[in-house]
Amino acid sequence: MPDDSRKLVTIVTEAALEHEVCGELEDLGAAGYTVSNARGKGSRGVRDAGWSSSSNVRIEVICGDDVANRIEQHLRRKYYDHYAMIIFESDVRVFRPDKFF
Amino acid sequence: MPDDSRKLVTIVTEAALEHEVCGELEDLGAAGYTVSNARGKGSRGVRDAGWSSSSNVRIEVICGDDVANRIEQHLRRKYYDHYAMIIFESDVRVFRPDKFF
Amino acid sequence: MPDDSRKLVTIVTEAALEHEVCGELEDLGAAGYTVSNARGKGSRGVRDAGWSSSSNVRIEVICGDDVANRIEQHLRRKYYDHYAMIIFESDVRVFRPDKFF
Amino acid sequence: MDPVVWFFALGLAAGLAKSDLRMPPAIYDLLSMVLLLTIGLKGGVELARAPLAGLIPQVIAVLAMGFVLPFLLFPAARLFGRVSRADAASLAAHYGSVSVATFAVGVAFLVDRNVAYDSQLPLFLVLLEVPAIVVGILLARRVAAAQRWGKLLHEIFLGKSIVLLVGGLLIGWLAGPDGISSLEPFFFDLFKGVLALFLLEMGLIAATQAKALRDNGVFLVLFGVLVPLPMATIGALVGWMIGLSPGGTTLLAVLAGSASYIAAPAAIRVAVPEANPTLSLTASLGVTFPFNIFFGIPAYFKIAGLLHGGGG
Amino acid sequence: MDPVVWFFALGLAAGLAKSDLRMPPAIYDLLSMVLLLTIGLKGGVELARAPLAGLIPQVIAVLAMGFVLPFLLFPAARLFGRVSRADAASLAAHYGSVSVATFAVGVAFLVDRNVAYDSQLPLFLVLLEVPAIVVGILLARRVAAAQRWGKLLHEIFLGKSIVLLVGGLLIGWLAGPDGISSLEPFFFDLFKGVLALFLLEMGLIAATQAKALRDNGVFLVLFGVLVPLPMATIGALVGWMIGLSPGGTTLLAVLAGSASYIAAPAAIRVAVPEANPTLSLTASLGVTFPFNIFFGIPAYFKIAGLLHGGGG
Amino acid sequence: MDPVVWFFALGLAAGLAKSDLRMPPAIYDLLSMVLLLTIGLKGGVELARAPLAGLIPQVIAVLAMGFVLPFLLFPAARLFGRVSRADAASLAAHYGSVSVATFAVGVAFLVDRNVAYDSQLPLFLVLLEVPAIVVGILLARRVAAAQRWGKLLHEIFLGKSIVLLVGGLLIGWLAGPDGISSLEPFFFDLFKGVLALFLLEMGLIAATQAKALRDNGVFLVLFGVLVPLPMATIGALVGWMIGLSPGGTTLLAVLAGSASYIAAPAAIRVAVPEANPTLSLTASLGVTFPFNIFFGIPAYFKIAGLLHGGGG
Ligand SMILES: Nc1ncnc2c1ncn2[C@@H]1O[C@H](COP(=O)(O)O)[C@@H](O)[C@H]1O
Ligand SMILES: Nc1ncnc2c1ncn2[C@@H]1O[C@H](COP(=O)(O)O)[C@@H](O)[C@H]1O
Ligand SMILES: Nc1ncnc2c1ncn2[C@@H]1O[C@H](COP(=O)(O)O)[C@@H](O)[C@H]1O
Ligand code: NA
Ligand code: NA
Ligand code: NA
Repeated sequence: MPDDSRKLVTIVTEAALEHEVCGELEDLGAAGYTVSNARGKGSRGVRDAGWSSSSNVRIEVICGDDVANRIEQHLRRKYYDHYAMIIFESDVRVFRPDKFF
Repeated sequence: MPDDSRKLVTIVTEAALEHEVCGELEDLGAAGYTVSNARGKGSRGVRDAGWSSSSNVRIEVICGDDVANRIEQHLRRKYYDHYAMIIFESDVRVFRPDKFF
Repeated sequence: MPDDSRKLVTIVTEAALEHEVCGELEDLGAAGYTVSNARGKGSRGVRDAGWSSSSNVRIEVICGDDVANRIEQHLRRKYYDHYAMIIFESDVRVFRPDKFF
Repeated sequence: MDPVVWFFALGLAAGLAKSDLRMPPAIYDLLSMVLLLTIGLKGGVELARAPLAGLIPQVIAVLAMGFVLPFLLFPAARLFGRVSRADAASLAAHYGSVSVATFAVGVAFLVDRNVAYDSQLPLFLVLLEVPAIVVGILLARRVAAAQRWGKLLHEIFLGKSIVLLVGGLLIGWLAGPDGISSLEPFFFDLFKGVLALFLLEMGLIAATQAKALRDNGVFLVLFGVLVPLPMATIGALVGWMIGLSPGGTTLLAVLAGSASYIAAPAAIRVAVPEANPTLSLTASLGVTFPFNIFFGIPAYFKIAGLLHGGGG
Repeated sequence: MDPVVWFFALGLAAGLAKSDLRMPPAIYDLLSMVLLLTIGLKGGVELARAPLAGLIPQVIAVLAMGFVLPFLLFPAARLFGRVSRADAASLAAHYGSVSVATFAVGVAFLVDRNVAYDSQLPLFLVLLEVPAIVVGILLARRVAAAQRWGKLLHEIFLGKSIVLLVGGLLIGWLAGPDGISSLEPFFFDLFKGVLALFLLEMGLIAATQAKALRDNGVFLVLFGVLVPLPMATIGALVGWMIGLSPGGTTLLAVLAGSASYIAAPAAIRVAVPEANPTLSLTASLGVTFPFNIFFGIPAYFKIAGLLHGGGG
Repeated sequence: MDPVVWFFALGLAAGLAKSDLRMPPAIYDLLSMVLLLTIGLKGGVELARAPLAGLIPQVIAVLAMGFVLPFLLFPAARLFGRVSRADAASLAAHYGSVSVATFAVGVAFLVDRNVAYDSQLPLFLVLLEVPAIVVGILLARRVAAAQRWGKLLHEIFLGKSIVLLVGGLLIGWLAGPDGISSLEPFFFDLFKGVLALFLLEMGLIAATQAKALRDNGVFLVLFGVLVPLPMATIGALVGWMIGLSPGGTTLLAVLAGSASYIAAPAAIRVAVPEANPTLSLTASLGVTFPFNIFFGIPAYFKIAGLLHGGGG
């Protein structure tokens, strides 16, 4: 069944961007998203949940290939240079495919 | 090595269902599960962690194909119509395969 | 494009080990990691977030095959016998591959 | 106007203006735990001080009221709002049950005016929480799904709010006024401050209901504003008939006129999944709660005064 | 030395020694909410007690100071530290704006010495929070990106700290001294304890800046230590000129000499992304904050005393 | 019975009845931080009030007791419970170390009865936390893994509880009775209320140990109930010999008779991974803690009274 396969795009970034990024995800065509709090370490150093402005969020979007591409292009262009952010993508199978574009 | 591949079933749903769903996962044959708090937006609107009864949980189960199917069938039948819930599945490789059915 | 594919290694283990494990991940060559709080159930019983010392953390590392193998070997040898821990691995596609070894 | 209700207004305004002000869920939990324990402890201490002879008939009358109210609310919602059977049953459960936060504001209102109230009121709060939920579920499904009742009742009776209220009542009653004195700085002196923070969060939550309010239009506002007064009047009459003081009569009216937004939503969500949870919650939290704390409570106080032959 | 500042030292020491002591983010949020509300309520009550005739000219003077300070700070950072335009603008925004925690320690300092301060100071705290941030952004980008200003100002003005301070001011002012009395045990009596816990966490956070401090070397320390005194002196002069009491003059000096570590970092991060956030935060939180609470506040108190013709 | 212990009973009952009552981890952290700081501050203030000449010999005696107790506990667990070497060592570490919550209930018990206690007791609490853990680790592995000792001791000594206790002691001692007075409303007046909430959560946690208790059968209950009394008697004797007051003797008995459930589990988990963590935690938290707060403390008070020649 090829029509129930989607992309899972996961974004780990600064908590301060949650509101902005989630709004943009919708504009780019995502039917929904899931957010959880996270902390971590990367090229921009330790980001620890001790203080909200220095912690991370982990945002997941399930969507089709097109939307996934658009999201990745947009985030990369807008945020990658100046913000702590990683994006990765994997293949998932969904149930009730009509819920996801 | 085919015998270390399993399914990772991820369920995002209303926090109020955590207890009930987790119990059912075990009944359906899952050897374990992992839960974390989440918030998000989907077809049933914004679900934000500000107030526990309106937030989400993210439940992950690693299991074999059979159990994965049973879980998905069951949850879809019982909850999809009336509750905020998404389910997606991906392929993972586990270590210590004897821990997962 | 084969060069943007990486492994996503996910570790669910006792919260008390977070500090130690994360330090070891770096020593083993991971360029970063992401941690979030979790609770769950497995072969070592219920681990619930009610009390921090009995809850779990969920650690994600994106890395190349070699580092993934090293991480898995190390954790399995050091922790599997005496600690609540699971490890699973999946394939992901990353953007800005230079950030991940 | 009691300053604590301004905190609700502040939260509401901040939420509507899309401020980034947010209270962590853990703090909400702490504040509600402390409020529930405080109300319970206060009631328990009072019960210990003046053990009540005629409590049994009062308990029966209050329980009866709790079972009867949803039967009035259900047809009202059906006819008036033309909502589905499930939604009407859900509204009946929410409005038949009670709101602890409204009760707490009522207590603060009386304390500010040095009006005493009968010590059994916290007990009545507990008694009124459950019956309407049970009746609401029955109205929705006509006793179907009987196999799940055990689990459901367990969830309702052992829900956080009842456990803390009853626990507080028992501890207060066992310890008595002297035993409790070292707990007073925490549970009693801080009461208004804790309530203020709690109402701030309630305002923030109510603001999130605004969209649903716009979508579901006039019905919710009318229902949320028009239902409390008759309900509260019934509560006041019952209070007056069972011999409560003017303060106690006011609080029983407050209980009858308030709508649950914790116990009822949780139970109805599980037991009547086809009911739209936004509908009841928006009416209860977005309309009736602010209506009661700003206008209802002073009105119910007046009604109680009239019944007791004073001018309010 | 006021014992609350020892809590900062304790947190700093624990953090530097890599203790596992950590305060959950939810608790940090609770403590900062309570502090902001307390400062607002206190100011509002005082304003209600003695409504001020000549407030308008004072407000203008304070706002003017808020707009001017960053124009002094920006070239200082450019010349002195040779940092990029964006980083200098960011430092100007942080140091031109104010720190609520430093203000709270200043209040505690005065209360301990029974020194009164003018009731409008919490209002000035609010007024001084925003202008420097706006000027800093302008300095960084020369009015570019005008399309985002609406969103940005919304974020700054409806940020948590301004909402709670202004909300507290309004509620305190509406309720007045009598109305607020039942809130005093929570908001006023616990003030020092809440501040102590908050400073403990501030110490833990400051310790996490240690690495950045080592990396960025001497500049940050010098900037963070040398800038507050001249800024605070300007604040004290303005306070003295607009007729504040010695206590009020001290607090306006504290405001001018303090650096923002909440509102400014959040706004600058979004509006001037090319500025290195670690630089400004480390200077503000890791250097200037401890400098102020240990040495700055007593010094500014002396300065205010000298201006007012006393010996301090 | 002190009403605070009823809160433990309430939590235990709610947990066993599978109520959905739960305290967020952040709140647990806040409460335990406040308790630890309060105990430290109280001790520090007292030390400042009456600096002690003969403290050194007392410290030596208490430390010696801390090192000796686990050597009695280890063979007892081995012979009596036939548990593995690692498990016996773990039990020795848990029971040789101390429980802050039990100590706090003991303090509340004395305060209720207006019994004074020596100011150095909080210091002894700190002193007794570590030695048994070190001995327990040695008993488990015979000095192996020497390379990890540095890290381990760092973790134990800089663990949250010791940092907060010692920090509180120092701040209280530096500030003295006058300096601390503005912190009293928060740290001292709220003490019993904070303790009550904390015990509620302890009850909920203890309830989660019930399954382990059923599985591991009789041994845990017997060990958890029979061990405290002889240990506490040793503590009382030491207290009496080093010249403590009856109140101080009681508290040293409480310390000796109590079992750690925070510092020891964390350290042993890392240092002796092959020990079953459920075993020690269930005994300590599920059996000994409730035993001590309900029965142990009054008994140890009696013992102290007998030693001091009174009737208790
Ligand atoms: N290799 C990695 N694996 C998992 N998470 C990572 C990795 N690198 C970075 N992250 C996460 O992404 C955040 C931002 O990364 P960076 O922009 O590299 O600082 C970090 O704080 C981590 O939470
Ligand atoms: N496309 C999506 N991608 C990621 N998460 C989603 C998506 N759609 C829904 N969710 C999550 O699943 C929850 C329930 O979805 P729904 O039933 O569509 O309201 C939402 O609150 C989100 O957290
Ligand atoms: N089959 C599973 N699926 C998802 N998570 C699991 C599974 N088994 C174990 N876990 C998680 O891993 C933790 C440790 O597992 P264990 O060592 O089996 O007790 C548990 O507390 C769960 O959070
Ligand atoms: Na009602
Ligand atoms: Na400033
Ligand atoms: Na002991």
